Amino acid sequence: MDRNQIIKWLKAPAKMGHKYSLHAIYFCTGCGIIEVPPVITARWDAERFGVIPVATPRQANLFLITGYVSVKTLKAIIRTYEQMPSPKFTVGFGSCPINGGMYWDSYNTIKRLDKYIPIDGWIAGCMPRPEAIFVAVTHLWTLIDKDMADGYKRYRSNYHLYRANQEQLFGELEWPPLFPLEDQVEQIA
Amino acid sequence: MSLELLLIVAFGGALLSYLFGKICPQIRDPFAVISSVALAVMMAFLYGKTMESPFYFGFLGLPLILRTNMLAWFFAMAISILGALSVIFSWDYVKDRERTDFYYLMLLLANASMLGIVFAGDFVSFFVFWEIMSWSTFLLISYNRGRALGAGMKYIIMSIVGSVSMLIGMLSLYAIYGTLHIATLSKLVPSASSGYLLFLFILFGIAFAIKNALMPLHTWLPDAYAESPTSFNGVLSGMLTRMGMYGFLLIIYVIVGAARALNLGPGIFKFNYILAWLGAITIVVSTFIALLQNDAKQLLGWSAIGQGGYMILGIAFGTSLGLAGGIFHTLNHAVYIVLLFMSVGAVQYRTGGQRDLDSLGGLIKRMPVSFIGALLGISGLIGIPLTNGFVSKWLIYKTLILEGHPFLAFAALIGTWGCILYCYKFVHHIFLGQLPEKYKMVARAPFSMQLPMIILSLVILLFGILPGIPLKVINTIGTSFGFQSLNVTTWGIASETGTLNTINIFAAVVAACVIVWLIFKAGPKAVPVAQEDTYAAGAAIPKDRYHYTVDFYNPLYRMISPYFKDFIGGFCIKLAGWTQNVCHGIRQMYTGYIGHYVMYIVLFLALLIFVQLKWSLW
Amino acid sequence: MRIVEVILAPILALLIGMFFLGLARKIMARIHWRYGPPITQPVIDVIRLFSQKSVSHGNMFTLGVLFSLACSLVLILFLPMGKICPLSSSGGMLVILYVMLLAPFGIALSGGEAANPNASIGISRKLTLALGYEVPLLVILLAVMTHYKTLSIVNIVSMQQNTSWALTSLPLFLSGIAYILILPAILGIRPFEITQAAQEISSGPMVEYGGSFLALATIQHGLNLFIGIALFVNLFLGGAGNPPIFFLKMLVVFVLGLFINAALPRLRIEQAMRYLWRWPTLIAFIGMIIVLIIRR
Amino acid sequence: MVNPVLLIAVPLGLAFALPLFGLISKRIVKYIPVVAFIFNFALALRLIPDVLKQAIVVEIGGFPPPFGINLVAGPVGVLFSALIALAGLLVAVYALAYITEGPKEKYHMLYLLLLAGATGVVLTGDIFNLFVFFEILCISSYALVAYIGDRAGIESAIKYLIQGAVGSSFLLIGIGLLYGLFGTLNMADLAQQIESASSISVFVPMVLIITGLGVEAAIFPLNAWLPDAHSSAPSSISAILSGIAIEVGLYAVVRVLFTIFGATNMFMFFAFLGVLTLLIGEMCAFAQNNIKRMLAYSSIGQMGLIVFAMAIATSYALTGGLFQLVSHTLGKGLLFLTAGYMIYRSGSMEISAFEGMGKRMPLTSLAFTIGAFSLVGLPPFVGFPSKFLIVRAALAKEEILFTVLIGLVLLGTVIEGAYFFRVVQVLYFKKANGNSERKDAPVAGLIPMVVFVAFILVMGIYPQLVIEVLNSAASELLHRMEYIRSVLG
Repeated sequence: MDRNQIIKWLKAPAKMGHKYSLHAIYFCTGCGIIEVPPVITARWDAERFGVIPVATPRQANLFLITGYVSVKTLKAIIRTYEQMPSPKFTVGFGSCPINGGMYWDSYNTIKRLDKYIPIDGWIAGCMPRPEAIFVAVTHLWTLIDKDMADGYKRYRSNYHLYRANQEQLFGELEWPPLFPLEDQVEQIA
Repeated sequence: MSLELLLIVAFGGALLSYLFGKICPQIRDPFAVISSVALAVMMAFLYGKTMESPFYFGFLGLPLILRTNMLAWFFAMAISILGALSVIFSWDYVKDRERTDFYYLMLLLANASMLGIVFAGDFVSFFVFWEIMSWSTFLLISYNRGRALGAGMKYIIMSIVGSVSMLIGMLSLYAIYGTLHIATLSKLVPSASSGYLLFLFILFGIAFAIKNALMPLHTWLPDAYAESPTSFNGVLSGMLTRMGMYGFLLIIYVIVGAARALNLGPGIFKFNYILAWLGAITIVVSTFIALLQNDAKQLLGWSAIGQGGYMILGIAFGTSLGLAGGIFHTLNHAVYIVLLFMSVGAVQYRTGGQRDLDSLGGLIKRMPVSFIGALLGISGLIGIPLTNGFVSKWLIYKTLILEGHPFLAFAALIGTWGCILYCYKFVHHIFLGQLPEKYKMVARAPFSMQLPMIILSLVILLFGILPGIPLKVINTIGTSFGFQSLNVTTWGIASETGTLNTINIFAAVVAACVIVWLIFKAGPKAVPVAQEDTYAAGAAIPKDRYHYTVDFYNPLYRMISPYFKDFIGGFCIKLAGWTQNVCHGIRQMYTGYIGHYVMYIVLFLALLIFVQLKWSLW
Repeated sequence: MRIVEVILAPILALLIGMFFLGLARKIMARIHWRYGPPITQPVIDVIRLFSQKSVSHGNMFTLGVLFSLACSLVLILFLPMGKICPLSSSGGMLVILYVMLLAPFGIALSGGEAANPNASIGISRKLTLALGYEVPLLVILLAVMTHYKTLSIVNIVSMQQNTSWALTSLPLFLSGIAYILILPAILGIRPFEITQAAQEISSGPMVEYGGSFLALATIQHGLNLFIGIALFVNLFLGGAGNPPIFFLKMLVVFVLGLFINAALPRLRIEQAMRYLWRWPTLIAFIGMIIVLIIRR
Repeated sequence: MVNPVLLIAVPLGLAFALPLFGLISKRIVKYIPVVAFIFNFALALRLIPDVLKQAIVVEIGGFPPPFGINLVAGPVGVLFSALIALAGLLVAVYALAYITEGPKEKYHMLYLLLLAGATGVVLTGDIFNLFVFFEILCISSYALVAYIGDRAGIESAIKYLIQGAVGSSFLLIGIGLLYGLFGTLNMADLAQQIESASSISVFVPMVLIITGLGVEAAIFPLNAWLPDAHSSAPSSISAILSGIAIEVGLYAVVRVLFTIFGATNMFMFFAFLGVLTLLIGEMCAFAQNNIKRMLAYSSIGQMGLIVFAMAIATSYALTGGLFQLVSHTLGKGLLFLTAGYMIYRSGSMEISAFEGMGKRMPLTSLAFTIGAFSLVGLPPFVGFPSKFLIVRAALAKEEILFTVLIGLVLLGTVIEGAYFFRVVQVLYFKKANGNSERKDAPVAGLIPMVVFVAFILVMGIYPQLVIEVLNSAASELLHRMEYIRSVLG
């Protein structure tokens, strides 16, 4: 670590914590998960960036949506995302979460994931290489530094919209709203 | 303050509350509470007195004597306080039952007869009160119908066996020494021959071991505890079972005296060694059997058997340390087992008598006071530092280790570690985990149940942090038995081989908790969430099916269940069956056929004449 | 002086514990032929967790964690590190034994209220495992106490200082072996990492912990490592005259433990119980019998 | 100084006068036994203080013994006659309401005869006279057993009759042999001359007499008639049979053994026999579901206990035995009386039919419970001091053998406890099936129960009340020489 690193540390320890200990919830949505094992094991060793997979969303602060998202999976994704403690960061992995990708005309997959949960960064490609994940992580660092990785805040402030989208998709949801659905707009940041 | 007055208050309270129940029921409960509380208060004034006075001469020329000293006072105090608390607890518990007058009569009668036992100055009155205790308890155990009948039957048969052997023992004393006065006997008996002393120990030991549920004579206890009304469990488990301990102290240390009683018997089979080993076996076996129970009260019953083993281990070796440990553990166990039964009772009261561990859960949100009671209760039961159980267990372990019995100490310790498992099971299954839908609306326990629980919880903490308060009394008991006095401070015991200082631990724990609390407060505040909002791989929580209780320690169960069963209980059941068959067989002798009957008569005559002519015995 | 010790001991233990956690991750990475995280990674994690918003399932859920960490801190005060032993005269070994079981008990209580089966399963495994290794551990400790005829751990250490390490002295040799055999179970590392099997029951009792709860739990885990090893060092490696030597001994023991951790897979719980109740117990009992024979 | 003859004469006379009263009015008939036994009880109580000083000997027709027939009202006799009068009185009061159908006159007459015979047996000093009174007792009881007139009653009466006849004939043969040997029938005189005779020639009549009396005394192999007879008689009669009749038989055995033959060397045999009787009786009772048979078998057990106590033959033991006899009369009488009304109410003798009796007839159930506790020997009831004395006496022998025997005896107590507590549980802790309205026994039925309970409690709490009489009675049985001296002067 160089000097200004240390100065940053002393300025905002919490933010540095968020940067350098990104614990990813190990959630397999689609084929993209194939790329994750090489990333976390000896070949690319994500742990040197502080990125390790954890078992439960309660302990995680990074959510990798790996591959296409079917409607059924989306429900689980939303619950998991809501159970993660904020600040939390989401990265869509592969082209399917972005625009449906090769499932663009499937009746059963989501085309645009960020209608339902906020996404802080995208990794395009089908499949992206493991290095792409590191690029995403370093990019996420810069976003965190600039306070631009604010997906959880957007979710908080626009929750009624997200909820509306979710309910439009699923009908009635079986879990109560995460935030009160009234008085949303004033409390951004 | 004479002892006669105390007993009159005790027994009179019992009878009067019955009469009030018949005449005007609304003042019965207040009267019962007032009389028992007044009894406890009067008992407190008796502190430190030693007196002895005959109170009745009418029985076959044997004067019946009441006497008190520190030992009797100690037990009597515990009995009266726990009795009063149980009566308070009963107020709501039995309110809408039937035959509550009978219930109160027997409850107070059992209490009063226990007081009679500890104050008895001679064996006749001891035996009389013992028997009154037995049958009143029997009637109360059978109070809940159904399976309670079998439990009561077991109890009464075993206690008759015990009292029969005690009768033989005490009458042999009478036949030899011509007196049953305990003080006189304690002068005469120590000079008896070893064989006779062993004879005495066996006879009295059977009686007291049955009452104290020492294995292999424990079989009455689990069912009796499980089936009797939970509000009576306070009396039954707290002190009534421990009358056996009082008896052991009486026969070993008062009558025979430590000098003769210990190291009595050949070689390794010394009396107190055998006693200690029985205690150790009791601890281990009953602990592991308790682990396998799924019924809250059965579980507590088995654990009570095991705790009895600790007391026996404590008093078996006749060191002042161990004796203090044994007596203190009797008190502590009484306190926390009563507390545990009370919290179970509160739960039963609110959930419609539900005591099956697998179908409860999550009640901490509904009945916090009961939960705190249960938590402190199991803390004492485990012997967590700063609860009372720790001090007494510490004394017992230390005695065993320093006396050079590491195997016994191992049994005691492993008993404790098994006890953690079932204690956690107890609390987790009832209070933690998922709250079932049908208990969502359960209300918290009524005040008459919360009050005793709160009092007992405070007592547990008090004795845990300042153990010197009771230990000073116990120390005087030990010195009255002729042991050298312990170096008791208010917070522990000082000695060169490892001292105990609870106040240090207390201070350290409090400080650490405060520090950790501050650190925790520094972070962002935690938001409370509903119990449905837990991690289930993103799926929705299935209602009522998300509470992991059944086969909680499954691998362990599979390992130990073949070896830890209540073999003796099963054997007793078999024995009863065999007796039944034998009786039926003998009954066949009376064939309804008159010829046989006449034949019996003639054969009897012929036999007599034949024997006389052949051997001319007569 | 006493006050300084009381303040100093937990901080030292905390530092050592966190250092051990970091070292563990680094060494494991190197054994896996990876580069591995910086050695300060656990500290970063803890900082991050403290800055996150956590959820609480109720009061017992909170108090349990606090209680367990507090008890670990208290336990530090009973363990002599070198010459530092603040609460040397407050009950000795037995208190240590009991306080040792408080930390998992607190975690168990708080995890129990989480109403999550994974937590309950993890706790049941934890307690079962504890019973498993307590059987030999109690025999070992009783052998030590019977041999040195004292309950105070400080006296045990000083006696070893005067004579020789218990591990190398004749009567306690077998007990030491047995202790080494169960040490991984006490530390909760593989092959006995059954309690928090992340892949089976999603990290067991900690499944609902996030934010500051997880931070406290992590610290407590570090302290647990410290305690388990320190107890072994004190009882069998003769403690030490001064803290540096003591920590050196601990480091050696810990690194050996790490190699075991890296080399072996995770056992199932009944396999673990079968192992613990067979060989270590047998050896420990033989050791105790030897001690008794020598004592007579 | 009143004359003990009245104790026999009044009931006997009233018994024969009873049909005449019947001619006057049917309704006063049933009060006659009450009157008779009130008189008897008062008289016996009045006699006790004099008797304690000196046994009263009455020569019938002025011939001094050994020539004339005489009555010896010693402590034993008066004690027994007081007991008989008490039980007779209470049961007579009970019968006022209980005996509703059947030939009532005959019932009361036979009842008076039975008890007159019993009194005669305990008071007479002449062995043939004893036989005669014994026959009065037996025959009237045969008739009374068959009183209800159903099949079971008749059958068991026949059985009882046959066995009793066999016994009586043995008894008669034995008496005949004795008369042939010594030419006298006066007990004291016989007792005096026994030593002179050779052992075997005395032995045969002794054995014959013991067997004959043993049938009535329900000693082990001779007691097969008892369960049937006791269970199929009316409850009032069952109370008298097991409260009085077998006790009187036992008295006769004891009198013959102790006083006439002084057969001290047979006591060991009788101790074993007693324990055997006890165990078999208790075990059979344990196996019973029929309440009256259970009580009957339990009386066999109690007889065994008393025989054992007597066979220890120390003053303690005899006191204890006599006390046990008293407590058995009280307890078993109470149990049969209560059981009578419970059977009447539930219409069945099965124990299972008594479920919920604690609610249906509370006082009766309470009385039954107290009687059961007393028989088991729980304080503070009368059973406790008596058992206390017996155990103490057995242990005072300081022989291993007696310690073992007393252990067996107390094992019997355990079994007894088992079956009595089973009944108590059924009474109180089983839900009443069918009608459960509260309807207790009629007053005339409750009064004797209450009196029995009062006696049980008072004697249990203050045994000194009777202990003096029992002591002197024991000494009379124990020292035959004094008996002989007091009779023959």
